Amino acid sequence: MLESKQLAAQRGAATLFSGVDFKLTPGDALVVTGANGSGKTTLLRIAAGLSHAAQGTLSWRGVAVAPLDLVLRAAVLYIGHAAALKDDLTAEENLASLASLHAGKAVSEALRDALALWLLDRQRALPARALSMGQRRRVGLARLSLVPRPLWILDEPAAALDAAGVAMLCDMLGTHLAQGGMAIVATHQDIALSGPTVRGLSLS
Amino acid sequence: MLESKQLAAQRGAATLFSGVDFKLTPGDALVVTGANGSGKTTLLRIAAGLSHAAQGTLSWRGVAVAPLDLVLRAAVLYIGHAAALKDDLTAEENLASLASLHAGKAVSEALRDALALWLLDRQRALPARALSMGQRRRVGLARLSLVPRPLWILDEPAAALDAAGVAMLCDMLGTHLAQGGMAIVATHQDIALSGPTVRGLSLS
Amino acid sequence: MSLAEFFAMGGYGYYVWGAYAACALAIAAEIIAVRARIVAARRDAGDGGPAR
Amino acid sequence: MNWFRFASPASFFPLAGRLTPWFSAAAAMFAAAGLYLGLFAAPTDAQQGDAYRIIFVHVATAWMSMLIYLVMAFWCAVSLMFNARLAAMMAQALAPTGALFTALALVTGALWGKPTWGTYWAWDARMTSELILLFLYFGYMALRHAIDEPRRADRASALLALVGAVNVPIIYFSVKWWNTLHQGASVSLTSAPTMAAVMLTGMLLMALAAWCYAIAIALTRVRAIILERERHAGWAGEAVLAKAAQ
Amino acid sequence: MTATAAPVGRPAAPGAWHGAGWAVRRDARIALRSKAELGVQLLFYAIVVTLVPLGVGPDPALLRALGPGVLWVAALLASLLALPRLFAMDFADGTLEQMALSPYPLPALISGKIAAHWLATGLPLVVASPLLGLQFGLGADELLVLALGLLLGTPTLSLLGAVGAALTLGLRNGALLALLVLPLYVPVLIFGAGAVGAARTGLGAAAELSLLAAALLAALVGAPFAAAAAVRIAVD
Amino acid sequence: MTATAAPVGRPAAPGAWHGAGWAVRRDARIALRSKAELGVQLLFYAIVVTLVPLGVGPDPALLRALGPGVLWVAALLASLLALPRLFAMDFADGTLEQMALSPYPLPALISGKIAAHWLATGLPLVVASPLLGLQFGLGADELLVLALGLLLGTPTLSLLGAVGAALTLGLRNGALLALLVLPLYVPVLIFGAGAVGAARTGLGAAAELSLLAAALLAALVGAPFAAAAAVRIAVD
Ligand code: HEM
Ligand SMILES: Nc1ncnc2c1ncn2[C@@H]1O[C@H](COP(=O)(O)OP(=O)(O)OP(=O)(O)O)[C@@H](O)[C@H]1O
Ligand SMILES: Nc1ncnc2c1ncn2[C@@H]1O[C@H](COP(=O)(O)OP(=O)(O)OP(=O)(O)O)[C@@H](O)[C@H]1O
Ligand SMILES: [Mg+2]
Ligand SMILES: [Mg+2]
Repeated sequence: MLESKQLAAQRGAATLFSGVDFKLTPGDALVVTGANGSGKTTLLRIAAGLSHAAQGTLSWRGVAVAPLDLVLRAAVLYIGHAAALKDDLTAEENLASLASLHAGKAVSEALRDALALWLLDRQRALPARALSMGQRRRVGLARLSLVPRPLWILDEPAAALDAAGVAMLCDMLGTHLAQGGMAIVATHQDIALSGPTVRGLSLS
Repeated sequence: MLESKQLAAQRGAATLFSGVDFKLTPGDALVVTGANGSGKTTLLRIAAGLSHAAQGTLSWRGVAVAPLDLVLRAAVLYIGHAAALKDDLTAEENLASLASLHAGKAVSEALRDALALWLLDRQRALPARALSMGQRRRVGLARLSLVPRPLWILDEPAAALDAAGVAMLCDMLGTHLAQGGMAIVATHQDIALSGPTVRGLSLS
Repeated sequence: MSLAEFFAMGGYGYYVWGAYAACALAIAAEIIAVRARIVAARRDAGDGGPAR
Repeated sequence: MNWFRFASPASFFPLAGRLTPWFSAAAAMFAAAGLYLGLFAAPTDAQQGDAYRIIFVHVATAWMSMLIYLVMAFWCAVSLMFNARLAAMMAQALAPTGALFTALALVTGALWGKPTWGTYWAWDARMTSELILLFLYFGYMALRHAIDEPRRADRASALLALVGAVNVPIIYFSVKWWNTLHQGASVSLTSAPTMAAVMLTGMLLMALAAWCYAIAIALTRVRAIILERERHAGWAGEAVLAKAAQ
Repeated sequence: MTATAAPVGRPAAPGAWHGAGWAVRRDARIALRSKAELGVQLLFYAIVVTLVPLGVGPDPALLRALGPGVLWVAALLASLLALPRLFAMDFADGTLEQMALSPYPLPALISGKIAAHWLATGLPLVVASPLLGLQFGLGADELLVLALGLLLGTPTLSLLGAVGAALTLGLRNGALLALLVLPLYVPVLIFGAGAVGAARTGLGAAAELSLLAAALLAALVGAPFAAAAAVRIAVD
Repeated sequence: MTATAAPVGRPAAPGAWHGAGWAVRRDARIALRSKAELGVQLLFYAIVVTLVPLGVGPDPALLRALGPGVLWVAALLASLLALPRLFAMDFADGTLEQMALSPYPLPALISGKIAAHWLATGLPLVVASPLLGLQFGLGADELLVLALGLLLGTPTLSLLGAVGAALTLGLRNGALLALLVLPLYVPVLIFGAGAVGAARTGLGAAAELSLLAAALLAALVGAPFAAAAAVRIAVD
């Protein structure tokens, strides 16, 4: 469904990568690895339609898509380094706001379930400024179950998570893929995501 | 040298931890683990003298120290979640500025060596806003070799680092301990730091 | 002095009684607000306190 | 007797409860006497007619507005120096009453100004500094309100109150200077008639009433604050239950 | 049939109004976290107004001449003080890229943000302006014109400010462009203050008010798109 | 011997001057990189000052009477506009906690930051003021007193403002900062505007200027410590 042809990215005078081809069909996951600064984040932002590629094309369901194309925006859930949390809002308000930005008004039971899933029941009414690093990330990830999108693009989702959190994440990814979803994940940690449809892409 | 007695921390109505005792003598490391939100960051900030403990005392070389005590400030290097980088300054300027805040004017060769050690030679003149996540962290960690301090307090230093970066970090920690330094490290990842003098502290 | 004269305050009744009324009202409002606050605090402490 | 015992909120709570009725009663008595003197006993003024009777509330509120700020700053200093929670709570409890008296001084002054000066508001030195004092009170309360963590709010607002207290005399002096520079708002407050003994007594009684009232209301409010903040400390619930059992 | 008008497979963009509503709710909730915040905003205006007699002296005639200008400057200041919150923080914490990625039209989301900015900074002044104008001794009809002018003008300040703020986010020369946007404030301020002056002299303020309305319309149409374009460049 | 004066085992605090110098260098360098915000502040000042003649009409006597007050009120507000930037970003990115942890005395570091802030925001106003004063028809000696007054007064504004900025760290509100700070600015405004007024009437401004200098001295001594205490509270 998502297919890239000969993607290249340039920053300043340096070419970060070039000739990147990948193809994701339902149930596929692409795990992007590489050293710090090798261009993982850059690639993911191009795939999400946020950034322009220096070269190459991206297509969704066989149709070429430009950055910020509505088709892509309706298909992608991108969770990057920045959590998009507002310090003054509570964890629940933050989650509700972010979820409804992508998927219309969120039902309050669904919100609670999502928070409970990520073990944030007791932090529901805390302002985000009081949350710990991992808890902030958990609020961001709780969107995964609230925003139905075929393609997840996750940039280092396991950062700051404890072991239980990483397990939870793998679980959700597994379910998503099993249901015919797709995912692109950049990571430094080995996350236990395996199966015939998981492919690796290593940027040098 | 650093000793805590019955430390407790409170946030809002919740007691995060209580009765935390530890003692670090030269060559010792304390690896703090625990689930997200269990209070690792809080404990490290208390140990660094940034936050007040709800209860308990902290002493350095047998003398009780209050938060922000000069004795402690002269002995501790604290690197937390926030990197203290200025987006508009280059990697080198950032490092020079941060290092000289704690250890007087930095020699420019030493700066280059430190950057090279963390594989940032080519990013030296890049403004920090252009750096990748891991590169930002590397700039922060490059202080380790520029600011001579007996006690390192590192909050998730391995976050965002690639495998080579984590190895480098372990290396530096090992050398520091071998030279009679001390360290308190909070981490979710297993970092290969072992030896008779490495103790674990698990917050629940 | 008649009652009417007293209330007229030599033609300055509006200002004089206005000033006194403002003080009386403000103080009454403060007393009521503080009463309500301590009643609420009592209730919460009674409910929420681990002493129960 | 160890007075420091009462520096802990837990032991101050019942003491404050016992003191409050006495101060309330004193406030009512002084107010009754003061009002009698002010509204009935004092003769009509030759120049101002009966309008001057506003003085009995105006001066009391104006005095209290400044006095409470000083007391508040004192408690703030104590709370910063000795890290005393109760002192911070006292300051917190005094601020709304101080702001109220300041507002009342402005309102009663304005109501006095209309018949005597022909305008509700003029940029007179005292009125202007009183207005700035009101802003200082509001700043203190707004800062407290904006910080969630009570201990941080204690310390930050205490610092603000101290900075403000250092500035109050400077502001007062500068505003006075400004006023003379601009030849004043055509009228000066000091032109008030030399006071008859009965007037003076009435004013003093009203001021005493305001004192006692301020103490009583602040003690009550501080008890509410203690309960709100120590709700999880165990003794608070006990205190409430003990009270209910009486 | 309208359904075939959209190319096959292209989802229709969800409602612009919903998007704007989302942004208004979110930002207004942050700005007005507690009721006290509204009070603080009003006090802010009261203090700014109090400073003027302390600077220029208490002469009522002078103050009356200055009054409208002072209130307009207060509006400008409040608007500028809140501008960093408009985009810079959303940019830093990743909200802006999430907005760009959402299926709602970006100009709609941005319009919502601007509306919230105005609700938090402009509207309180409009509401308080008759009271504040009294401190300057303005008459009833002047007060009315003042409030009307502020009602028409302050949204324009928010809209123009938003363009400037968005430009500074991402463009290499954004700072310069933003400085070019600022002078656009001047005509708004002149017409706004001029309207009250016209009312005072009995000339009638219809001309100035219609100019303010025209400026508002132009800004309403143009600014959200300009700001959205700048935001898209910033998140690239 | 001086060495024994320090208790055994307690390191002597390294030089306060070095600390201040560190902060000045760092902040000045950052300010020079992103010049936009400096422009905004100066432009605001210019707009406010230009607006008044447009609002009150061209009567030279009136303008001359208003000039000092308007210029000073504008300077106050412009200073306020720049305050949120003094600490907020350093607080958000962790610089402030590193400063609190450094062996340099925190008040010295803070003084350095305030100095850099004044250089970037106060000094341009001082330099621009004679030019803007001309718009009000001020004479040469008045312009001199105006510039001198601003030279003595704007650092005081920065110092007092720093306390307010540190106290409101992490709190959303720009209006709250104004509410805390503007009342403290009143004496500076009165003496500053008064000085120019006195120069106009030929009385000589020596008294007002010395009062401004005294206020500056007092603020220099007190404000860095108060601001440092507030920063310590914020990083806790
Ligand atoms: C908003 C308006 C006013 C404010 C804020 C105000 C403020 C004050 C303050 C703060 C004081 C106590 C000062 C001291 O004891 O040194 C005071 C006292 C006094 N005020 Fe006012 N005032 C206002 C209007 C007026 C008016 C209109 C009058 C009458 C013409 C007036 C007459 C007095 C008198 C006679 C005293 C007592 C002076 C003394 O005992 O020293 N005030 N006022
Ligand atoms: N103007 C520029 N000139 C040269 N190089 C640049 C410029 N801007 C960015 N870069 C480089 O582009 C790369 C961006 O990489 P990116 O953020 O995609 O890395 P990443 O693989 O996500 O790294 P990490 O693991 O650290 O998150 C970095 O190496 C950065 O130094
Ligand atoms: N006002 C408050 N009321 C209740 N709980 C609070 C309050 N403020 C902070 N907390 C809690 O205190 C804890 C702070 O934990 P801390 O940041 O030390 O965790 P951590 O162990 O470092 O976690 P992480 O692994 O996610 O970094 C969090 O659980 C947070 O929810
Ligand atoms: Mg990355
Ligand atoms: Mg942590």
